[in-house]
Amino acid sequence: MEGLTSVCKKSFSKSIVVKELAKNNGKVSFEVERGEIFGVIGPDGAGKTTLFRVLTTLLLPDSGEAKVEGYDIVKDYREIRKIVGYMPGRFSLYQDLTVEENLRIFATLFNTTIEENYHLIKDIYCHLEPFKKRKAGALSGGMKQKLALSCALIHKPEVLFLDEPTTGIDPVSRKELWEMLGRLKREGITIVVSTPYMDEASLCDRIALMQDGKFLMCDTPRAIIDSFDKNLFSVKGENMGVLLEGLRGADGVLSCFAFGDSLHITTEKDNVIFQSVTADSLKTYLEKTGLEGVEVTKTEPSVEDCFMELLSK
Amino acid sequence: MLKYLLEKEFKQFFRNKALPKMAVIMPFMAILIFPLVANFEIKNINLAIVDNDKSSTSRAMVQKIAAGGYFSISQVADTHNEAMIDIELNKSDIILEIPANLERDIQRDGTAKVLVSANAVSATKGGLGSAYLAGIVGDFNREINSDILTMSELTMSEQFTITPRFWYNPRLLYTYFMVPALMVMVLAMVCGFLPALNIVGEKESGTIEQINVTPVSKLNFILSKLLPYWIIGFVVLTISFLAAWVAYGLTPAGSLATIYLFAALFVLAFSGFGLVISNYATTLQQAMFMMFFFVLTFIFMSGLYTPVANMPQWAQNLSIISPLKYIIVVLRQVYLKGSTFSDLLTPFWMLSGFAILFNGWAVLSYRKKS
Amino acid sequence: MRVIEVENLTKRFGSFTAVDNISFSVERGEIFGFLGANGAGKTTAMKMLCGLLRPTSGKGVVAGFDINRDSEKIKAAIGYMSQKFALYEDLKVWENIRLYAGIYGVPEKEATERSHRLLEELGLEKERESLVKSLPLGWRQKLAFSVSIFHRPSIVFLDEPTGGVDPVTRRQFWEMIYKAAAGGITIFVTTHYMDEAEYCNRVSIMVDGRIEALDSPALLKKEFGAVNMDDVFRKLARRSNNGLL
Amino acid sequence: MRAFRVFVQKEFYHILRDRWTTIILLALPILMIILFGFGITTEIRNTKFAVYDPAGDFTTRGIINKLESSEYFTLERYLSSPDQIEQLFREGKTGFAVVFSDEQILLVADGTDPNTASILTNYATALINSYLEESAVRQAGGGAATNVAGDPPVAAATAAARRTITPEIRLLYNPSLKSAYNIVPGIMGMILMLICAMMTSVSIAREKELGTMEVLLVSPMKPFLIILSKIVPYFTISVINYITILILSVYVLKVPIAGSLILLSGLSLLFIMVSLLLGILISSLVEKQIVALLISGMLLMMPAVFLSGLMFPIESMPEVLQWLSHILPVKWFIIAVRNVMIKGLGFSSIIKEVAILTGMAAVILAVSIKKFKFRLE
Repeated sequence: MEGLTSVCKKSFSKSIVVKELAKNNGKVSFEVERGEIFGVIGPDGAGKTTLFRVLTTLLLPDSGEAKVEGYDIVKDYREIRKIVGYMPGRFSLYQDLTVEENLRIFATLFNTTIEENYHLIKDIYCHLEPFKKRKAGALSGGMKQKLALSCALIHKPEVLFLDEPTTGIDPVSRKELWEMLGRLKREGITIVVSTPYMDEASLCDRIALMQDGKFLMCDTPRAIIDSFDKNLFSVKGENMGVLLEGLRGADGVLSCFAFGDSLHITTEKDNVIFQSVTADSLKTYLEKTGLEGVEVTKTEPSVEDCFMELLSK
Repeated sequence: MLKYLLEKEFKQFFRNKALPKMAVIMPFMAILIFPLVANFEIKNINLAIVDNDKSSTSRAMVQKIAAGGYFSISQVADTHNEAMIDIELNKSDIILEIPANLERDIQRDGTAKVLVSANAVSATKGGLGSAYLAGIVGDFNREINSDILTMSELTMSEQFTITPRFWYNPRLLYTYFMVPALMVMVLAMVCGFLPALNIVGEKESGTIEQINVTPVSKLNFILSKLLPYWIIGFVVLTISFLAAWVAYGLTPAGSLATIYLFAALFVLAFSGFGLVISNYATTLQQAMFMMFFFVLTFIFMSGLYTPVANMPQWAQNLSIISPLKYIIVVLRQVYLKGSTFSDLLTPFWMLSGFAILFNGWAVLSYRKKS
Repeated sequence: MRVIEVENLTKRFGSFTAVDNISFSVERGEIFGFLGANGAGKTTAMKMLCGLLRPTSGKGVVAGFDINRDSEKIKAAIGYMSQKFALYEDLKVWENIRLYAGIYGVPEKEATERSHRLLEELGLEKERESLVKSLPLGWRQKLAFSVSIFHRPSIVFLDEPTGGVDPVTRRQFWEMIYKAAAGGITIFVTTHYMDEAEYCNRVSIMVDGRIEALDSPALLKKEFGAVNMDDVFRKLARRSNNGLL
Repeated sequence: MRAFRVFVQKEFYHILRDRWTTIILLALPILMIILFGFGITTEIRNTKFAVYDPAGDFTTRGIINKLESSEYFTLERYLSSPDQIEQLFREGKTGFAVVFSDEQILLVADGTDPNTASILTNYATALINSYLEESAVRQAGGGAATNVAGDPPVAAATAAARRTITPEIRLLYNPSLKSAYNIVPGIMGMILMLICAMMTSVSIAREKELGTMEVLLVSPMKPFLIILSKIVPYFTISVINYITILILSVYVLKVPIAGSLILLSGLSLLFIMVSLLLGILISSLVEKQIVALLISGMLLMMPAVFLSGLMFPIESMPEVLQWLSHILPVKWFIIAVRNVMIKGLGFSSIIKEVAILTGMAAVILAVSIKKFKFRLE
């Protein structure tokens, strides 16, 4: 019976519909499908947290309207708060309560118990199991963030808002978290998440790049990468520092940023100098300007490359 | 090094909305409002009269009592119970019941009784009120016997006129008593508690770790917290002197230097005490409560309101632990009686003892390494 | 010339061993990455090196001073910056610079001169008078880093300096790190960004309080047959016994 | 409502885990009863006095013995000259000095403490007067009295015609004139308000400051229940303190409960509610703990101590302050407790106070509901 009623209730497929939502000189319009992972990325101060607070009915918008699961964020805020899960950027716990007590409090806050939804947070919470009786205040930074995550995910909301959930968490645990988000997605939960990690952004179904309260772009990672209108080369050499300076000086090179063990440089697609724009033609050019032992390969842009390209405009 | 830390503390102090206002408001509130409120003077006691005699003697007696200035006739009732209702509703404080044919009894057998029932919930009011009333009745007796009193008996009571004379405060102004003590209270708050709250605030918000990581020494850190408040404390003290002079025309009889010396010693001791609390408290709430607890004890053991001599013996012995007691004695003695340094040796040694005790304890209990 | 030398350094909190007998050394001017999962003991180890925490056992020399005996002297010779707090938010930008310059004993005249130049370099002259609170996170971190090396320390400890910072600012931050290292300042940095691990000359990875791997990123990748540092990190994770990874 | 129960439990943890605060919260009434009960006594006891008596005749010696024998005064020393008084007062040990001259008895008191000075001189004058009264009657009564140097014998007839009205004094509600009677209601008011108003406002403000409130708001739990769960522990602590105060006043201060205990308890519960609501109101106006502490400390506690008649009689305050004290709930509560507990009166005597307190509760509730922010604005 439960299955049936939930189907007909959710006849429409859009979980979140936002029209001209404005708050302190930012304005956005977008829609999020049910069961979609919608990523919001952007520099600090772009308005990500404000957007989250408006959608979770914590702040009133200046103008425009938005509906979460069909409920209006201003009028039906009580309904929304029953079906929404929210993890703020600075999710503070009760420092003087133990790890387990914190979890139980948040479980009861969302009308559930630890046992009932334990399977949802098992992968992350297992790291905290050995410290169950320890006070939250005595945990290390990353551990606190993991506990906060477990507290936010201990219930099964219809829509989940996560504001930079993985800051300060080690790479392996971050991976586990995103696997958990994938499971939640398969159970039909809509997830809106903001993150500074570009590798995580590329795991989202769609990404919105936000700056100064507006969306520069809002599309699937694939579409964003395809829209990259520059040539991208990865350059390796012994002395990265010298190479970086050299490349920045080279004409035709639009931008040059370090990317792990290599440097990514961008050149105009139809640049006159590099008619046959290939890796080795670039390599010979560089060697002429005195940079030996340089290895140049053409590479596929990542979301991070697109992000930096869009921001530098 | 210390210079830069001090700069930071002062800037943060004036940028914080609440603190500067509090540091200025407190002395004025204490000096100007408090003395108006805090006095035990008993005046205009409400007297209910039940005159069953209605004779010339009874009317004369009521006249004399009303003229005394202490009492204002709040009610003239017919029966005792009627008057009692007013007592219950706190409309009147004392009932004077004059029995029927009082005048006839006096003429015939020379004695008569009047019934005084005083509401003694407030002991001072009940006690003093009835004592004043008895005094006036005593005078009235002398008046009605004036025709037949012998010369010697008259001279006997006339012979000895008892006149009280009050030194240092002839008009018994309560403000003279309270104001010097209040200055100390304000000093204690500004130099004792504000620095401690500041440190605990940094501890709770975690910004204290920023300093722990730098080569700032323990001593410099504590000094950077104390010095600003000492300076502000003495500015506030000087403002209080001016306020007392302007508002009440109260100027210290003794030398100002002595006051400042003892104030410095007291500030040293009390800020040490604040530091000890800041080392033990981990949250602001805790610090606030510990301070409230100890301040209350110090105030009531210091004779701020009523003299220590009034207290039972065990309380008096306990009162040596209150640094406030010694500085209040100093302030009052120097301010009002003009006592000099030599008269105040005990408070001097006690305050120095406190300074060493508290500051030593503060430094020992300050754990920089977590 | 070694600026940091550590021999079987250990720290126990009751029965829990946060740092279990680690030994390593760092050369002058090196960018030394100090990686590890949450709760692996990174921050505890770093606190011991900075003189913030007294070791349970083991020896260590930082900037020529012994970490057990003269931790106060170490503090004068190093810089420190952490993600949570590095600057006083209720002080203006120049006030923070002036404070830390003063604390680390940079003479006043020199401090004012260099602070002007620093603000120009960072492009923060306009923000000179604004409170640090009003600066975006990225700018705050760049300013904090410059302040932490203002007194030209021989070593600077950076605890997750770029946590939550956007990609562009993060790279600008690392360019500043490169410049500082080139200037002879040894960089001791912890991070969770695996691409940043690649920028370090050498990287140590801690698991359950022990250093399980210590080498240059390139050699580590060869040793673990990994494409990038992310892979190295994950392969090491399998060694963790109490599921800490 | 399982969530409510767990939240109440959480609030209890917050308090009980903070050992220092709990100890102080429960020890406060004991401390205040002792301090106020014994610290503030206007009863004069064994105050030292000095005497300058050049003549040293029978009467002056009689007066001195009369003073010495009373439990108020103890003779400290004889002075060789009046200027020694200056030094005595400087050291601040002696209360007053009696200076006899042929015509006058001079009571020199240290005016710095006006209250004590006036009480001392009043008691001393009363004692000396009664001594003179007695010696006059004794002389008038019969020739046998030793002849006072230089005074003619008094004629016997005056005794018969001497008319006296003697006042018979009855002290209602507090026959032994113990100052504690007046203090207990005051302490009760202050402690209950301190615990309820200050603690509630601080603990809610703390939740805002730490950021946990943001998560609590975005949850199915009604914000009102969150606030309610905060009240329960402080309500319990206040009830415990209420009982401690009663026990201490009856057994330690020996202040019996004259009126009905049920009425008194009902009254106190009403006042606890008013204070808790006040705490909620403050917390909804404030974002930071320190501000909540300052407001409840400065605006509630200080006036309560001074304007509520706890230590100083309200009547002797200037008019404007008496008006000001009308807005303080604690003032009405103290009057009501005095009527019920000390005077032993019934409900009829406190109708006005109860009405005012209930009115205040309603107003504060209305305002705090209107002011309650269920968003982060």
